[in-house]
Amino acid sequence: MRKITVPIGPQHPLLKEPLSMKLEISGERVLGGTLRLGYVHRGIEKLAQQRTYVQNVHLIERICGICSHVHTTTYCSAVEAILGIEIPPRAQYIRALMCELERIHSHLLWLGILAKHVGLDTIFMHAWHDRELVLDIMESISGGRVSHAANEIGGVRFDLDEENETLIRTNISKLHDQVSGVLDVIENEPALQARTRGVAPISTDLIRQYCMVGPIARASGLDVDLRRDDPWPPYDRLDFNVITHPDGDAWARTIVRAEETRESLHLCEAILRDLPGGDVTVRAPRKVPAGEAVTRSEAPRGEVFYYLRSDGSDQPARLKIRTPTLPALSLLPEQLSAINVADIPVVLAGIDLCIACADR
Amino acid sequence: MLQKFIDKTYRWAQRNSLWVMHFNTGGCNGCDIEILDLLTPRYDVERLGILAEATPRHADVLLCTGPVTHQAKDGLWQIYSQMPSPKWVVAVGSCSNTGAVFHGSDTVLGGVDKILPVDLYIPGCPCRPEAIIDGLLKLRERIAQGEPDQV
Amino acid sequence: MEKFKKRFSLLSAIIQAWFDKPETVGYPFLPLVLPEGFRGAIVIDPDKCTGCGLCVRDCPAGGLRLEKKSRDEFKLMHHPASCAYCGQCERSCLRGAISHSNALVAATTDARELVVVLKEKQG
Amino acid sequence: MIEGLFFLLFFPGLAFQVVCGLAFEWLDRKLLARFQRRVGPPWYQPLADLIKLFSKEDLLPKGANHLIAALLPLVSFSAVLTAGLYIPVAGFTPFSFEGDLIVILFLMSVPTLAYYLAGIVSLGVYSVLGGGRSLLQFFSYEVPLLIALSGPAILGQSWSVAGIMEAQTVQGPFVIFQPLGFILAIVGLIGKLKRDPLDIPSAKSEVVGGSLTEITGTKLGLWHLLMKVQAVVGIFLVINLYLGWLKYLPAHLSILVFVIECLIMVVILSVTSAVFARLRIDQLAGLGWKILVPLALLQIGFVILMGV
Repeated sequence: MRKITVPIGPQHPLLKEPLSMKLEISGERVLGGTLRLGYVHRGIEKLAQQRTYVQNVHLIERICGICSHVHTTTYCSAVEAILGIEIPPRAQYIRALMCELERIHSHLLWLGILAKHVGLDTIFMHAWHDRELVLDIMESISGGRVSHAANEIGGVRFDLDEENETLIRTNISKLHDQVSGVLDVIENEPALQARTRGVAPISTDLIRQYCMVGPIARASGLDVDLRRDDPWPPYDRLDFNVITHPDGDAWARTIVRAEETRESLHLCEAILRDLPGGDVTVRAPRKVPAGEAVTRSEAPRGEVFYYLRSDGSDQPARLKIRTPTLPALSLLPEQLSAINVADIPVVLAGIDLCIACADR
Repeated sequence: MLQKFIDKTYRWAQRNSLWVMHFNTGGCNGCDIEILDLLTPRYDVERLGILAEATPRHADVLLCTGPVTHQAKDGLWQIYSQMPSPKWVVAVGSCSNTGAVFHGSDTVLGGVDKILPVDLYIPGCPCRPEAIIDGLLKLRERIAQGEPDQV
Repeated sequence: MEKFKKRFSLLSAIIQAWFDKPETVGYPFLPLVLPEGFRGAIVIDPDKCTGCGLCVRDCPAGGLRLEKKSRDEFKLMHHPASCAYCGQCERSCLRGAISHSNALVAATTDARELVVVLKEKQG
Repeated sequence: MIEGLFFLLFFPGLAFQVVCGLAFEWLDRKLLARFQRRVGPPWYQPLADLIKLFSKEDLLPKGANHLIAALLPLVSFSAVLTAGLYIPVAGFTPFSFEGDLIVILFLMSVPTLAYYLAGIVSLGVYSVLGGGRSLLQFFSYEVPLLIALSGPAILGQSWSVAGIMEAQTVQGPFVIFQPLGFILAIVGLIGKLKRDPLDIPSAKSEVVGGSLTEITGTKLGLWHLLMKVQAVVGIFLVINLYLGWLKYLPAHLSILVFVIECLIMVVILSVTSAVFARLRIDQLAGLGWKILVPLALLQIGFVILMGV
């Protein structure tokens, strides 16, 4: 059969973000592909060196619109580590609460996108409808649906008052009902299973070889979760399960993400139950003494790694960010060979690309 | 007389049936998600006749998000040139209006208007879905008044 | 029975959705209601602002501009189309003069000319 | 002569079918929206879409054949309209003749072939992919559909739709004797209309816009319109073959029953598109040849035994 080269991207209905792939296709079979990145490269690491630490919080927040909070949390804790200040426990709990809400939001978004790609628009709509409730909760805490600006160096900006807390509690229990309905549908949907089971499997060895993290690694049976392995408070005091699945295919990733959403809901409830009192912020100086720090957190897509070096001024000397999508992207050309054209969306959705994170 | 009637009918139809295409020129996902959010039950823009189209050939409105990066520049121009006229460009979010947070970066050109003639700017970071709806309604008004698209 | 119910969970979900009211907001057919804490257009309390420029220094997006000739003669301007709506100016201001209102910033046809003069003081 | 022209242009010809097509699209989109907890489009939406597409610039990639690209939707539109003329609407049959079922089935296949050709002549990568997929899909659903639709013809001992309806007034609606055939006909109809879950040739996330990716303006409008009209003609055909027992009801009652049956069909189509995921092309071929064809043959065997 004649070979044709199909360009996917920079604009394609599959991709919400620009990414260019050139796939060799023969009939309905994909033979292989090449990848071109960098459409979203805004030079954030370099730009961060030209801005002050305070300004950088908001720059870092705009690395990614889906996991914005976990980025700023990691950045702020890096600065706080160099400064040697400890943020109040209440601030830690609020940061963790936002992280978990963000995880629910990200996973629901992803489940919706996967369903949309396999032609199940109804599940997409229902999942995104429930996602709105998460956004409502986050908005009632911080005033922002997507970019929250909830973190600052030395704590969090927004405190939860009594009224707010009860509102969030009722909303989370409402969310619990709605989300479990959607997750039930997703987990029992035979049509979704037929399209995802056995598609794009990744073995545990490959996961190790490519240093993959997050739900993809857990779906391939690798038991890694920074919330348990290298926790920042309050995760060391919270009790939760790390979800793993042995299969490693797209269906396993679906199940892992659905279960993690449930687990995050429980975590939110636990955080709200244990919420300590006190201040939410401590004063941090504008200038940071010379030093370096490494901080890591578990973003919805896996480990986020920040390296920060300061030279005593009010601007960072070097900021290095490692995001979870990059290893998944490096495996993508391999995953896109020897599959059906119809499986391209499932493969792409399966690894939950966040190009904005990877390109920065 | 007949020509006037046809013009009026065409404008009514164009106003009530905006098919949008979304292109991320280097944004952070924030506005992109809010645009996708417009289709979902809470905001449902289909009741205003707005549909998301997959290919530039079928689209009337190009929604751009994010600052224009050097690499996305050519793609943006190519997509715009593939759209059949009358066509409109809407810059969604502060980044695509002027570059905002990313001003001064080496890899960012600035707002979308550096490359394309922009018909409408929607400020916000990210734009609320209500703001985008408000912007698209403004665009509808412009179409109803019969302002020609910029070429 | 349980298994049967699970098999048709999506079907029952759409039937449920058919009988429920749609979840769509009334806007634009009904007036717009925005939450209290939403960070929208920037407003200033002219009595409190002294033109110190702290907000301009900390603005990450270059959305604020201060033309200062002297202590008594300055002009503080806001560019809604460059603003990141992050609320940093609100945090940086020592006097609580600048803040976000919860009003939506309207779309415009020319972003470069969209400048709001927050405070103009002539000596 | 004037009467014939009226039949051609207004009822049951062009105008009636176009209006029905637009109404079908609105109903379908509205139903889907409600299943997804949305409000859905206003009633004039399909009309606005159509007029807007007619007002747009007509573009084609460099080197594409403009004449053929313009002829394809026209030819298939006229084929669908002609097929619609021979199908009784609420028992009204101006052009019926013995053997019109075969003509209808043949004419209904024209759009699929034209769709394939449209993909080839417009030269886009996705168009070619989508065109190839439409042919693959055609081979999977067409055979079980044809076998299933021959069931009513055998049972009614006539190859004309009106004749089959007449037989049903005596024997009762054929859906009672051929429930399997009815389901197979609906599956085949979904495949013919390229609707979700059998929208393999035009799946957005896989082949962008299918064959129509590079087609703009008036041509695109015509394509959209003809697909809606095809849906209406298909629905009328299935209703007449399986539920066509109303020929001798009083006129206004038969119209009412016909409309209700049409609405039920629209709901069935909407629900299937809401609850099923798109199939892969290999899954569709497996479904078509391993499940649908044996089922259709079983149905035919049952029908022949009944006739004996």
